[in-house]
Amino acid sequence: MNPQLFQLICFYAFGFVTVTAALSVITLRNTVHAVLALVLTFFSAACLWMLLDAEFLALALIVVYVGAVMVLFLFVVMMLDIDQEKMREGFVKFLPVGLIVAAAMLVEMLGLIGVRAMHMQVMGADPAAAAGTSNTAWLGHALYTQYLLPFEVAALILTVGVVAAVALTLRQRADARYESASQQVKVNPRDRVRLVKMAAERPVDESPVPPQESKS
Amino acid sequence: MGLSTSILLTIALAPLVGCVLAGFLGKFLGRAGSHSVTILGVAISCALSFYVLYQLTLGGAETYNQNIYTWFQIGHFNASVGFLVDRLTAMMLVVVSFVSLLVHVYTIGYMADDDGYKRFFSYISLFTFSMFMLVMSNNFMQLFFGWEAVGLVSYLLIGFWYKRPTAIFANLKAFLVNRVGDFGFLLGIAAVLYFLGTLDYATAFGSAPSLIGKTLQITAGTQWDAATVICICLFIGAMGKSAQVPLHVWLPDSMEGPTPISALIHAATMVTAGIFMVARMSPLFELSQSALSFVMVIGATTALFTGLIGIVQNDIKRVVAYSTLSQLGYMTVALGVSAYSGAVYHLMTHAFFKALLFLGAGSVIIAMHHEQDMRYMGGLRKYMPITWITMWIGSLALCGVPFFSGFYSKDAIIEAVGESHRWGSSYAYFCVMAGALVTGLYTFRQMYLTFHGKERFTVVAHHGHAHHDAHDDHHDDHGHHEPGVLEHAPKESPWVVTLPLVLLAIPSLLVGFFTVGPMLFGNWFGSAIHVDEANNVLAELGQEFHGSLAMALHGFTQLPFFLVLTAFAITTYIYLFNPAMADKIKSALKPLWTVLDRKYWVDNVYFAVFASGGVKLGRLFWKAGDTAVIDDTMVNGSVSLIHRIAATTRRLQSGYLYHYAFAMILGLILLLGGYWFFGSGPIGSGLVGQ
Amino acid sequence: MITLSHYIVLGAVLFCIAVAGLFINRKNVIVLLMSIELMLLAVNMNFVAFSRFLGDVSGQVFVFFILTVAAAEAAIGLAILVLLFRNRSTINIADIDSMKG
Amino acid sequence: MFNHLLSLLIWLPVAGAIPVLLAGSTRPNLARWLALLVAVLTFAVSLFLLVQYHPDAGGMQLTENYLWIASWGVHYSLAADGISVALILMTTFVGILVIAGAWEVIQDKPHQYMAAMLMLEGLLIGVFCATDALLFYALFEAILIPMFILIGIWGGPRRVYATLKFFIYTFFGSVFMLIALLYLYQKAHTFDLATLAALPLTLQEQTWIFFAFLIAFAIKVPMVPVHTWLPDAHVEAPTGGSVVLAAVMLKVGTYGMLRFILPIVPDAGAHFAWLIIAMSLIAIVYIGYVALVQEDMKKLVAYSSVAHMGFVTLGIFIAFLLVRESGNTDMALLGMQGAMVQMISHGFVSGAMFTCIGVMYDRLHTRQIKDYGGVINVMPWFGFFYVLFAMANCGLPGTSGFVGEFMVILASFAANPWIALFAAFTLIIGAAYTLWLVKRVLWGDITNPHVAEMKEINGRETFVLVSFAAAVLALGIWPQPLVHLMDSSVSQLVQQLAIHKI
Repeated sequence: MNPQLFQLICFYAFGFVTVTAALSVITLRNTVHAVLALVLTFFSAACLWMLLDAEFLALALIVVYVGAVMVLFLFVVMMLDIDQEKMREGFVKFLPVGLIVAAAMLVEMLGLIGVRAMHMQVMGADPAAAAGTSNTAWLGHALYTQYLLPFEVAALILTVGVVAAVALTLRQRADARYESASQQVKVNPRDRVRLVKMAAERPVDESPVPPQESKS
Repeated sequence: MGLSTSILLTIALAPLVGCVLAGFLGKFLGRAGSHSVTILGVAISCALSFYVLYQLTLGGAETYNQNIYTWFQIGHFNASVGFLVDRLTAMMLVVVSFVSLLVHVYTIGYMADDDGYKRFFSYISLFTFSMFMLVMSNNFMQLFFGWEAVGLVSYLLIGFWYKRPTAIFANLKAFLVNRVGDFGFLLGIAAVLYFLGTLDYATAFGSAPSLIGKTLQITAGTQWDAATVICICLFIGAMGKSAQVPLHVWLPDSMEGPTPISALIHAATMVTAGIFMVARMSPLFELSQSALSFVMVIGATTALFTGLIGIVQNDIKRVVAYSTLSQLGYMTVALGVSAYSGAVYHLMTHAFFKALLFLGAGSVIIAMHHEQDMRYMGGLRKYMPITWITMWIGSLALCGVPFFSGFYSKDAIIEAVGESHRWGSSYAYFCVMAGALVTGLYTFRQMYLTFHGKERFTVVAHHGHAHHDAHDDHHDDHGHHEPGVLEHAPKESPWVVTLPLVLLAIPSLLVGFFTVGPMLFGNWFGSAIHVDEANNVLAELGQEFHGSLAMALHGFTQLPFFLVLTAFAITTYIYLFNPAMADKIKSALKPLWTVLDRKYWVDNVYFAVFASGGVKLGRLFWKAGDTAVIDDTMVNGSVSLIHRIAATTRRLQSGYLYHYAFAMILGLILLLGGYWFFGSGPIGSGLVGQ
Repeated sequence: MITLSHYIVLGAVLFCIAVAGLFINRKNVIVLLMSIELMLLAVNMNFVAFSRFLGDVSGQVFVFFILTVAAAEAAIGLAILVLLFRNRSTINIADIDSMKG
Repeated sequence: MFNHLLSLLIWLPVAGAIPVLLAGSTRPNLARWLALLVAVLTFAVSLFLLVQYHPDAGGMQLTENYLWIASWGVHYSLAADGISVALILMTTFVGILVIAGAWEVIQDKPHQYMAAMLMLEGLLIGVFCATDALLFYALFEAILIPMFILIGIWGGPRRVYATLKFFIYTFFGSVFMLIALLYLYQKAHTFDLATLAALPLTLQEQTWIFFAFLIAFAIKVPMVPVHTWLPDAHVEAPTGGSVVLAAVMLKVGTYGMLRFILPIVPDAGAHFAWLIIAMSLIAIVYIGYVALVQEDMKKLVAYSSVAHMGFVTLGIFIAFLLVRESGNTDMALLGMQGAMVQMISHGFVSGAMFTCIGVMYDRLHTRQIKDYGGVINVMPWFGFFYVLFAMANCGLPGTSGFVGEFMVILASFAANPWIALFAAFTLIIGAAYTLWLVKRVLWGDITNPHVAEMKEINGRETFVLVSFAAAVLALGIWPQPLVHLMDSSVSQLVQQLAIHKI
């Protein structure tokens, strides 16, 4: 089989899966199912990227998105008690608008980007291979030389994202009980125990008067 | 020996010092101290004025014309404060200081029980100072200063009894009407500066002939003669100050002020400032026949028509006030026929006899416990002989009976008008002639009603009510005391009141006889008054002048004397022998009487048009212009417009995420569509070339 | 054989699906967030394709960064979502309008 | 000290405000005395101007010049000519009286009031001697802040509306000025006023710049029809705020015209002189009528301020007509000097009028004319001052109010008799509204029982009023010293009018 034809078949296959999964994402009634459809979308998109010899990014997509982000989504969806039906309100009502807008946009985009012109652009040799390295090395070289500073900034952004996410969700519950070791250590006995000196008690000299019994 | 600056400064400043002392230190000086210090100040001025007059007439002193200090100096334009003292000024100085001195003395009696005693003395001294500044000035700027300053004092004095609503209305009215005159006057001064380049009298008059042929473009295509514009503008000022029709309305109302003031300011001195000013400006006025005609017509109208109103007045002071208006009209007519010396001469004699009449009226008012209505008087002759006699002297002088001072001045004016050939002079001649009859009518009517006939008041013995208590709020007396009912019998006023009467009666009687020759016909004023040869009617009269005795005797054969005689006969018959007749005539001539009693409705029209109209216009401007258009529409309107726009656009900010998303996507679609339609082909086509 | 336009069209289709998703799921924030992830995927698809077809590494570098930012964004977005749910007991967009002008 | 006299004058009150603030509300008397001390010191220092400034030499003197913002070439440059000196002296003089006038009247946070007043004084002095356009602009805007505070905190019941109106109105105007300045900077690459004055500009450019400046300054003056902020601001402002506003702040507008419109856009100025003259005449006549019917004393005096400021603008632009059309420099000088004298005089007269109203307000707590009547019965000395200032307000000769109006009317006759006719109308309408006010407030019998309880002015109020009266009378009786002080500067201004820049 012609490898190019095979690639094309693969492209169509994965493309079909991607589009179908994407459509399911936005139409599925159950949010958990939608998230799973999104996972599928990403997975097939990663396959498409493989076809473009972008192995590193394809794997990164799977690791980062499918492995981390989507799990996070699932986590949240399952954690929050969401009234699924209520969330669907207006779905039918806005469907035509959504379709029209999407269609209009698609037509415009296709018109604009000049599909026919790009049709002439045939995939050449893999640039990484041409440079004599693997895709990962090729990308890594660019990242650690030319794009070093943006790379560091990206790291910083991630850190900030983590900190922010934690800071946002962290809460001190008023009814939670804590143990403070330092306070326990610092306790002064005088604060806790009060020695009261009391004068010796003198018994009160009042003998209870027996109640007068009524004589009948 | 000439005139020294220090003498003139002393004349001007002595009353000012008196004013300041009495006004600010009145508390320490006390009543006696206040009147002493002001009288001393005016007495010094008076003595020095006589000295100045003596120096200028007999002492051979030259005319004094010097600047005292520079008021301001801008470019080539210099405004100074200075004195010009020639015979005209000297005469005015003497008249002002003499009458003022007598009024000061008279006031001691008249205002004896008034709370504002010290204040009053301070005011009249301030007035004297202002009047001196006016007559002694050597430039237009200072003239204007004096002009307005006397207006201010007049304002303060008319409103002296500030609790009276009528008084404070009258003083506002007086000031505003005067301001209308000053409005013209100021424009006149501006025109003088524009055409002659200076405000100094001597320089301006020296270059006055250069005005001939100059014009001022008023509107496109309308050229006015420069001299006419200047003179009419200046004369409008005189019309305000000297209460000429149509700006006469303030003078009768000014009688709300205390009587000494009516005598000093509103009869003898301030109101004649306009006459003095025109006489002073004679070199300018001589350049414009039209302006002089205007002056003459205005004066003649005033002389006759205001006199007519005097006939129907019942308030003793108002009769004198209307007579003042009429006499001022005479002076103005004289100015209009270029008989400036005649006008000024009448000014002088009038100052004496009119002050006398006013002070006499004041004396009557004191005796009548501040009752001013003549209908409740009568027969006062036997109670107050001195007032009676002096008033008669004044009245005869006013009517122009030969030998009295008024005769010489008035007759000269009438004759001069007769001689004049200026446009409108026949109208003026008719007016002044008829005015002579009218003068007789109101004067004799007043005298009869006041001093003769039977008493129309009753004396009610009043127990335990001290005189000065009633006096304390005497200005309210009109309100709550019954007209014609007196608590005490009228009695002659004290010597401080009668002395000035006597001292004024003497010049009223004699001054004309002794001075008419030189002052009227002898070119006594010299260079102070300038008359063109062609206009000089007095010179023509002077050719027939053979001494004052002859003039007086000749006067007995003239029409004015017969007119006065007729008036005397009519009034004698009506008021002495047939008092019921007056009412009959009144009802017979009801329409005419109404016209006169309503003063030709001039006051009503002015009030409706200028006062109410002004307020209505102001309210319109304020509510429609400022509030509605500017504030509500433009200022707050733009604010509320922004409010409205914001209220509309804030709806776009629904707060719903999907609305924002929708907007973004819509924007994206539009952007893409825009690229598609307007851009230069698909983006991808760029790739083909590679 | 595969051309550039294949990938570009695929990207466009994905993007439009995401847009439609935004519209028809007005209430569910989670689906909205997922739609945004889809959009990012569409963009990434273009980047990778261009990078491969033009032989330029920058496109792939960019995708790398986008992945980074998207991960951070998803984390923070979900954190906010949790916080929102905790405070208002709903993730219904229609109930969240405190920014209303 | 003399090298930095102007800086000293600006910063002395501004810095002096700090210890006054620090005195705090717990020691109000200390704050008052400190403020008075600073004000008196400032006045004393300003007197040195008379020694240091040589009126005969003319031109800008006492110059100071430091680079301020290097990247834009903005300089902290100060200088004074005769007009500035006169205005500064007036400012420092009024400054003392305002502080003294507020003594016991301001009970709420007096230290802040005094400090704001001192700040305002310093900034105003700065405006009057700035020779860098951007410095001028900064100070021009800065004076809004203390005034905003003064009205906003110590003002009347509608103070929020009044402050907003005042602030936005004036701010709106100055935005246009800023645009014009930026344009000029584009052309000249400097903000130095002398350089800008020499900058050649086409008539079209000049027209745009002229109107930009005009909007800014006309609002400040204020000229009809952008005057409506003034009555509201005055009515709500505390007495001291009103005094400074009327006496000094309005002069900033006309001063700006002298410093910006005259030298920078003389041709456009001459071209549109008729517009300003028409606006001034409308101010005199129309506002006169509006003032006539006011029911609030402060509003009445505020409107009369607008009318009187009309004479200042009239005098300035009459000079344009006279120089450009008839070449009558002498008369132009007269008109310009008249405008200058009117500026100073109006400072004293309106300040005094507002002080008088404040004195009455302190006793009766109302400004409605109908609540008064017969005040003279209980306050004769106050009545004396009130009548004096009222007379000055309606331009009685012998008071300062007369001098400027007299000069302007004389000059305007030379330009066109009709202008003089309308201008002279103020004699009537000015007297009408002022004296009608006096009639209703001062004269008459007491009708309101509260009036009967009014107390005669105390020593402090007497001091303030006597000071104002002295200034008003001195200027009226002998204006020559003031005229001489400004003469050479005014001559230079008039000479500049003749220079065509196209």
